[in-house]
Amino acid sequence: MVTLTDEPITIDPLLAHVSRPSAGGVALFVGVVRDQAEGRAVTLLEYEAYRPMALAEMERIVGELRTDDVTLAVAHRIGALRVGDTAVICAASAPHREEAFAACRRLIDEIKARVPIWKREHGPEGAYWVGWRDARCAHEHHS
Amino acid sequence: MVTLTDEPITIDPLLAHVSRPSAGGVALFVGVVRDQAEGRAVTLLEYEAYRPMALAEMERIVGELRTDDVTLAVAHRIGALRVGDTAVICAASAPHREEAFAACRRLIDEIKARVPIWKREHGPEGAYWVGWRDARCAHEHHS
Amino acid sequence: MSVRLLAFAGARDAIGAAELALSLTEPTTARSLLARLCREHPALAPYESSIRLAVNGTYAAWEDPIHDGDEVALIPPVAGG
Amino acid sequence: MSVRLLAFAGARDAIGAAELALSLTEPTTARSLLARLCREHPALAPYESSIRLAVNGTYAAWEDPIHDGDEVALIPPVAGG
Repeated sequence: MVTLTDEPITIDPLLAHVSRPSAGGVALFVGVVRDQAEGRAVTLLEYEAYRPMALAEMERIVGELRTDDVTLAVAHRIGALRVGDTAVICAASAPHREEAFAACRRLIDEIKARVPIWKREHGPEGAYWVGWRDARCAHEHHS
Repeated sequence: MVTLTDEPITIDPLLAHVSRPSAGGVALFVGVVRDQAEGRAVTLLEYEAYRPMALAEMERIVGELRTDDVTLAVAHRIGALRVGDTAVICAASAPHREEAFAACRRLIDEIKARVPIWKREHGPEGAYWVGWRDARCAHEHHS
Repeated sequence: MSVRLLAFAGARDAIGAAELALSLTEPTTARSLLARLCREHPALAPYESSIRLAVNGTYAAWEDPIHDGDEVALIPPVAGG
Repeated sequence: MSVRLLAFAGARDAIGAAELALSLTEPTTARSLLARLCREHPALAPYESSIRLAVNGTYAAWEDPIHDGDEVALIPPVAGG
């Protein structure tokens, strides 16, 4: 189950989706807007997405991590989020907790690395796209 | 926050308890009654606790894992639970997801290793205390 | 000197009681108390090496002394979660 | 041959448009298309090595050819979660 929405997201639909009679453990991750980032105060984060690709990429990630035993779900919110608002929820169920934790961790790591979602941070020093300043003249080369 | 109860347990109070403006990640673990254990069908699990010590031991574990950055909560249900019922919920918040996952994992591991709670498994082959048969004539020695 | 003994789960079944009042006539440690219980309750003996003792709600070290009025609990392998 | 170019976040600010129609007159790969955009939009050039291209909603390899009618997106470093 993959959701991308402008509305608030909650855990219960994801938990219901991953529940299985054979699944003894569900690991969840809830990503919340913090009041600071690298020492800067944050008042608002504006999330934007390349929507069709973001949905497709989340589906691809879930497809890669899913197994006969592991069921996953993810919901990501976009739009204007304030401190304490939930931006992302990941859920993974498995027969035992080791696989559930591992799959949930992989799920959020892959989402943060691959899904085309960006956020503009608003604080006392103005607004800017997270990660963009650091990307200027990065020393990686295309390969 | 540590809860031991005969009533159903839910995530929301734990999530509320660990939420902090500085916490960007919350990791949760939900332990659910499975329909099988080591190949045996399970219809019912009866949980019992040495209540005052179970509460005290959960408090000690939370106290050991808590830091300035990491906030934890745990709720454990006892009594008669059926397949799909939630037995335990662990929550850990931290500024970043690595610490949140690590603390949540430690929390459930310590609870399973130390908290005086037992379960009697009921299935087609009768009822027995989980772990008791394997404990007979174990080859460990007291030290 | 007397202590209150609590037994849970499989240990309770082996002893046939959830609670016993025990009289102690000599200095007793957690280890010697468990040994005595295994002598008095043969059904408990095969599990001796798997049982931990708690004294007043905290796991005891085997050499910890037992005091008058203590609440001592037999803790079989736990299985929470 | 023409493609639809989408630009997001910082890349959109650098180009000054969220969407452009591009005409291609010679065989073009993902890499050569990004190089051309960095020449035409100097504000984008410092970020060239940090931007990935997606073609029709999937990350492209740099040598992938661009075809008529493709939807090509400039993907600056992502920051979801």
